[in-house]
Amino acid sequence: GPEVVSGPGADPTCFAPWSAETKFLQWPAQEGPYRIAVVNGFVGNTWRIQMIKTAKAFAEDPAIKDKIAEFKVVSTGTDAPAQLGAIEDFINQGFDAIVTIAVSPDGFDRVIRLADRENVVLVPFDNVLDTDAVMQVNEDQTEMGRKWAQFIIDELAAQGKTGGKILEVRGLAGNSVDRDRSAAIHDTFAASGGDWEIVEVVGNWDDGTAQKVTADAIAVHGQFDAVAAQGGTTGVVQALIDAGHPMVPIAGESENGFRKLVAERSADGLKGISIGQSPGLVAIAMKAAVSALEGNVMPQLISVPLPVATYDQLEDGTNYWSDLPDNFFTVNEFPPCGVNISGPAIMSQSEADVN
Amino acid sequence: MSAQPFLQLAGISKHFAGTRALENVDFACERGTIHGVLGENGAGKSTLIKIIAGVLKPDSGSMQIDGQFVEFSRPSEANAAGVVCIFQELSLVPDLTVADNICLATPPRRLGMIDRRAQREFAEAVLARIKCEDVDPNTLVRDLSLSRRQMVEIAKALGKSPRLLILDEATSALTRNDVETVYELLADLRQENVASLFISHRMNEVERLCDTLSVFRNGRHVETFAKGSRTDRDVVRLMIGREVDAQFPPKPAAMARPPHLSVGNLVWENRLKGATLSVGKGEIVGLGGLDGQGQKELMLALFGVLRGVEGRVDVGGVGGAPSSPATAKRDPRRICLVPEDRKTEGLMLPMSIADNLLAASYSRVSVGPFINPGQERKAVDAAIAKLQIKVGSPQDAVATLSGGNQQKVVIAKWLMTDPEVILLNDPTRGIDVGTKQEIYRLMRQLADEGRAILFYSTDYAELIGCCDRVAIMYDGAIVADLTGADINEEAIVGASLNIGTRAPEAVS
Amino acid sequence: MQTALSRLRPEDRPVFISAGFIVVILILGTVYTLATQGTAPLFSPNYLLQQLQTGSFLGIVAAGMMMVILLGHIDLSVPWTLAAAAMMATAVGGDLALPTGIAVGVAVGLVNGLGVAYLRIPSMIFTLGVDSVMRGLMVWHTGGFAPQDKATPLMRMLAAEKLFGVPLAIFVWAAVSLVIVLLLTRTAFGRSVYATGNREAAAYLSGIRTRWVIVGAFVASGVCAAIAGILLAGYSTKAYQGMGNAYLLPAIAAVVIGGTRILGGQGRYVGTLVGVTLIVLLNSVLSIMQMPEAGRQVIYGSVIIGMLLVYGRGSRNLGG
Amino acid sequence: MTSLGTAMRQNRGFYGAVVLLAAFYLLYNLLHPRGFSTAVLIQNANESVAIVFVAMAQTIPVLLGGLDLSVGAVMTLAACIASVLVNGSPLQIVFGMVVTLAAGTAFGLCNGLIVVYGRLQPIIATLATGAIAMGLALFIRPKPGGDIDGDLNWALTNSLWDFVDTYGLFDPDTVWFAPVSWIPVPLLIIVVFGACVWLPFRRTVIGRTIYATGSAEGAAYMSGLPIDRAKIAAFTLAGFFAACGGLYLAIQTASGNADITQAGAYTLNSIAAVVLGGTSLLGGVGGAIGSIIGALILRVMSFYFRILSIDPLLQPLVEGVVLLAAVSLGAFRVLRIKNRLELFR
Ligand SMILES: Nc1ncnc2c1ncn2[C@@H]1O[C@H](COP(=O)(O)OP(=O)(O)OP(=O)(O)O)[C@@H](O)[C@H]1O
Ligand SMILES: Nc1ncnc2c1ncn2[C@@H]1O[C@H](COP(=O)(O)OP(=O)(O)OP(=O)(O)O)[C@@H](O)[C@H]1O
Ligand SMILES: [Mg+2]
Ligand SMILES: [Mg+2]
Repeated sequence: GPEVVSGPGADPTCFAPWSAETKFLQWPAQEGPYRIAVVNGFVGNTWRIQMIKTAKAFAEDPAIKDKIAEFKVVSTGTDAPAQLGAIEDFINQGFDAIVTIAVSPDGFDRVIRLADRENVVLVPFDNVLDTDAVMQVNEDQTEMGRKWAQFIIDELAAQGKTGGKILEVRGLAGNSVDRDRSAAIHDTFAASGGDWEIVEVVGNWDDGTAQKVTADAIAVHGQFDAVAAQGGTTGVVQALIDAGHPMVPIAGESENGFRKLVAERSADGLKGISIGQSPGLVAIAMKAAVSALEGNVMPQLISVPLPVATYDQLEDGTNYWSDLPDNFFTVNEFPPCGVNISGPAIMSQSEADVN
Repeated sequence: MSAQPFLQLAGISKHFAGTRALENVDFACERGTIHGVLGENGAGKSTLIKIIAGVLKPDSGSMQIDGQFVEFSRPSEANAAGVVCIFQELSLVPDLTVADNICLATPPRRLGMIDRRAQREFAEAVLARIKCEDVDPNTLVRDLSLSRRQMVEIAKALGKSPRLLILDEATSALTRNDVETVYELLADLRQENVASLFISHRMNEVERLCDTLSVFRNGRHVETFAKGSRTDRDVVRLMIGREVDAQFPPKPAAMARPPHLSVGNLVWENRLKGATLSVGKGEIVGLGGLDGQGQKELMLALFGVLRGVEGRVDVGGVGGAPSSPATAKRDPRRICLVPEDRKTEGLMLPMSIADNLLAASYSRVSVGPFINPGQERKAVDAAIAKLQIKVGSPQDAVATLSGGNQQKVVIAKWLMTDPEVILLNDPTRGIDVGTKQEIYRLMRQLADEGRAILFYSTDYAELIGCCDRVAIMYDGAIVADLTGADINEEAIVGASLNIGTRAPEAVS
Repeated sequence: MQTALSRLRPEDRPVFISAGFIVVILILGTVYTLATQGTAPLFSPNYLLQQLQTGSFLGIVAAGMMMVILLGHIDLSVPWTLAAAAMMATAVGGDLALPTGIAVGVAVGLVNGLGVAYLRIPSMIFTLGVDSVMRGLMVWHTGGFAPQDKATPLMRMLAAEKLFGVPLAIFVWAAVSLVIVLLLTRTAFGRSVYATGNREAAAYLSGIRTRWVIVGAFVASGVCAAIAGILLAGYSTKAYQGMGNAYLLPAIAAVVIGGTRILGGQGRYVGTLVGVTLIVLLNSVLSIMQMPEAGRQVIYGSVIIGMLLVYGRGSRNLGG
Repeated sequence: MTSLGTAMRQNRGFYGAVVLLAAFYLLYNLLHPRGFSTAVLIQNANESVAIVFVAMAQTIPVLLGGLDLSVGAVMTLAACIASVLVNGSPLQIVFGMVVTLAAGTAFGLCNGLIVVYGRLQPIIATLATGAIAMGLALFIRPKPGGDIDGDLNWALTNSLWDFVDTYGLFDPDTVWFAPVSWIPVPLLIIVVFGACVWLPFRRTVIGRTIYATGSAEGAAYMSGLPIDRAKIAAFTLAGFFAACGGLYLAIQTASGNADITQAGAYTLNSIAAVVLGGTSLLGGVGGAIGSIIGALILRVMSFYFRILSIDPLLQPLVEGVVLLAAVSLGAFRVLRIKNRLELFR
């Protein structure tokens, strides 16, 4: 297993430690090239598909290609034993690093123990584990919630409002990401001292559900002063438009469709902030795994900067693409890390494949 | 013997939604007797025994067994009191083995678990008692023929050591040999002082077997009398409440008829082995023989149910066996089949009488793609009237009809399609004398209208009384074709056992 | 109350009881909104029409599902049939969008029907397999072909626009309902569905082409799922993976709450309509009350059980 | 010989499944770099326990001719309960396990009571109670977590050697222990439950009543069998097995997670496993051992993605097609049937 060492870690612009308290870990250096596996859970939404494509593309990236001897991706569905089993199987097969999106923030004790025994680097990202025994890669969900809420507070303040009715469209119930983001939103509003009423609806991070619950909320509550949506943001905006609701400040995810709508309607008042959990995280996790295998000192928790875009920063062809589908996630690349696979690049790559 | 009858019912009444199945019935049954129960379809016989056996609860009235008042709320309680019943609808579990079925409710146990060895031995013993050694206790009941199943059912009842044994038409599908065995068995039981209640529509069986007869009509107990104290004619009159004349309608004079349906060398799996047969228009051809000699398969083959049938089939000039019942029933063949088991193959029990009647002839009441409600109603009413089906409303579920009326619904359903070839697979099984007569008359009438009728029956009297010709099947082939005066019991039985003098005509 | 209930004909009971329950839900919801915000929007035509609009997707899915349930079968492939129809429709786009979507529904229905009717694999398991095949196809499609996902203007219009103040989607639902009702009550096919659902052997021996009937019902279900998918894509302005996930269990629940026997053979379409409305309003009111997921699940389950218990159906079926 | 032949014919589905599993698993081990090793066996067994239990749970209502759509939810509920209770002193741990199993069993009992006395179709009654079970699970575990005893986690997810070693029962390297020390504990759990609960149960009157009821309810009633008790017992036992699955899941993951999608997937997979194992959805034919085989087949199919190089975006398609193909294997029966009436059984 890794040793806890003192910092600083390798390549701090890319592998930024989460906070000052973050531990640093070091694995014994191993000879490359390495065998790396990605164990995904659920597949069946665009984010995951984009993530898998990014992983495949990044494995072919010249910067890392020579360091990888074998690369496998499996998706196990939302079945915890199957995911744990796949990880263990790859450990048994002698893989050197395993990158994973955990289906549950708990329950990895056994595979962590096995991985440590075999000196396998296990790197959860996106849905991370409630443990500090493994190296993990993620964006700061609390920070995201805080930024969303602050943006709304600021925008409303610019309109001269210090209170009002906010619609919060939440994600999947029971998920820690949903919990962290929502808590941060509530805390930030509370901290601002204004007179806020927050109406919560559950949108499951899914456009259709989010659209329906937003429409319902409007029908029942009339008008909102702003909207904070964790996901399915395109659907949320569509519901506003369909209901003839005035365009109000909105905080949301990084779907292309949302950015398109904000770009189109920000002049009407749809002042939006778009921050997203990027499918490109997988590339950073892979890069971190390789770096750890090379024996570098790594932060236990790697914080990937939030890709923020506000309505005044949107630029067609740069951070959103009006000619591309709504569903894909705009932020994919992380230049400080040498991860330069943009969303459209992935799309065009496969279009070329299909020709 | 104690002075009291073993079973005594007083003032039993039972109503179903809309029908009065039993009305203030008093009834008694003595130890050491075989007691026959007679009555038309729907007279309430089955309802009576269901009450005795704890399947149904009477609305009012009391029941005593051995002088004790009893109230059974489920069949197991009746079994515990020594009342064992073989129901009209078989009560075997098809996916369990014969041995499992025979010991179903109270198997021999060791350490709380079923002792399969003891169970098997027990089953073998009981089966041996009814001369069914050929039935392997390890086969699934599903794989047995109907007649074997009925024997297993009897074995199962026997295994419960009954003090009162009830047989509700339990011999309707049995072969002649088995019937004899059952007679002997009942006689033995009588020796052992067991009371038996025997329900059958076959008068001769009842005559031969029973000591006492009770007649039911319209839910009432009409009369109980000792065997021999009434003539057949009287008994029938008691049952249907009117005089009946000749049982069978007169046959027309024999004449040569060109074959309308003709079958040559029909082969299917190992059940049909070169059957050859023809039926002319206006002719009723009986199909006889022991049970399970391929009669059912022959009909199914003609109706397009079997796959991989080889041989020549010709129906009104159209060659080849139809590929499905849907093809069979339509022009140009127009074949219909009244199947063996009306409850599973003939009817959709929970659906209404009207829906069942229409099931084969939607196109006849449709205008364009749509069913016309007016035509629909008219057709249904006509069918009900034609066969005099006793119904409350055509919208009632067909399950609420008695067995005989259910059978009429099946026949009426097919008559609505105006068939030219009518295949009847034992259509009078479990049907009372009155209704039987109606069916015989109807068959003759249909034949006179120029239809070709093939009529399988397990009852020799029917074959003799109804048919212009009788073909006897043995081991998948027709071994005899009897006409005119040759149609007699002796010839039929001889040919059925294939001990007849004739060489099979089939293979020519 | 008890006597009034028992005076209803058994097949009418589910309809009246569900309808009564709908009113109860609306009243409870209104009590809540009055208490919290002092308004009673739930009885406003605006709110009700909107519920029917979003309910129409579920309603159309349930209509198809009912055909299959009447046969004693079930169609678990609805989620990805719906998504696949929508995704293929938007991927093809233009005038061909609608026909493409419907064709997907027909194709899936045919595969389901052939598997169930000809191979005689239990529908519970075959349609489950088909669902995962469809999901696999759509993952592959999205990953490999960079498909366009934008709803065409026609799809958009059908789902979101209004005619005389009534959303067009409701008209589509009504049209589908009309077709299904006619089919079930006035055609040989519909009667055959009931007959086959009651006892397939007897139906077959009555010369009904039961295999075609089964195939037909599955095609109907596939087409209904496809229509719902097309509408939903129009409503959301785009198609996306997983858009059908929320429709399977509610559709089954709606059909059953509406009084259709899950084993087949019995059921009326009005019941399904009422069942759908009930489920839609229940979900909406729970969402308005900001009921946490845990409570929602419990209420949802209790309502289904409670309703069925009140119907008092399912008397012991002997001689089965 | 004839009786063996009869048994083979009567259980064609089951033997077919055994052969299929053997073939799949052998090939997997041949292809795996560390095939036929204890480590691989342990991993495979661990991954299979939960689905095996849920499949066993599903079997019993299916034998009755019903379906239990709540098994996945009951498993989840049990896992959530276990994640709260299974920790502390050994006594507390045992107490937690007992409560977990009792809760699942009680939930199954409720299912049975509702089905029997409410006279509801099992499939729809359990669809609803499944939602209730999920709701309860969410109340107990609004978010994933829990602290299940770590030793227990390690001991029950490894070989007997590790089990003995973890609890220091005796020297795990003693000579007499060597021949069995490699056996994975999860495998042992499956075998023990199959042999000590299911097989005896099957031989009881209640067990047989379940078969009889599934095959012909009317006949079973007329024969005086205790149908109501059998139905209640069937759902209760289903609840028990589902709870066993949940308990193991909780121990295996050392936590509980009220995941609705996972619960749904387990329910559907349990039905697939039951069918693959040769149990008829019409009831009356089959058994839980077959379902164990069926569940293992489902699992083994997914193992292949880890050793073969299949495009990750094609994997779901391959998975679906293989599942469809596997369940279609039974259809060969249909092609052999010469009397079309037999199709309608
Ligand atoms: N479950 C039921 N529901 C409604 N009516 C019934 C039911 N069972 C029987 N009946 C009616 O009760 C009457 C008596 O039926 P029963 O079955 O006892 O007649 P049966 O004498 O046995 O006739 P068969 O000789 O045809 O068997 C019939 O009119 C029948 O329609
Ligand atoms: N009832 C059935 N169930 C499943 N598969 C069947 C069935 N009948 C036929 N098949 C299969 O369908 C194909 C056509 O067979 P077959 O010739 O028996 O159909 P058919 O009876 O001619 O159809 P139709 O009734 O429309 O004429 C064959 O592959 C056969 O194995
Ligand atoms: Mg009777
Ligand atoms: Mg053909």
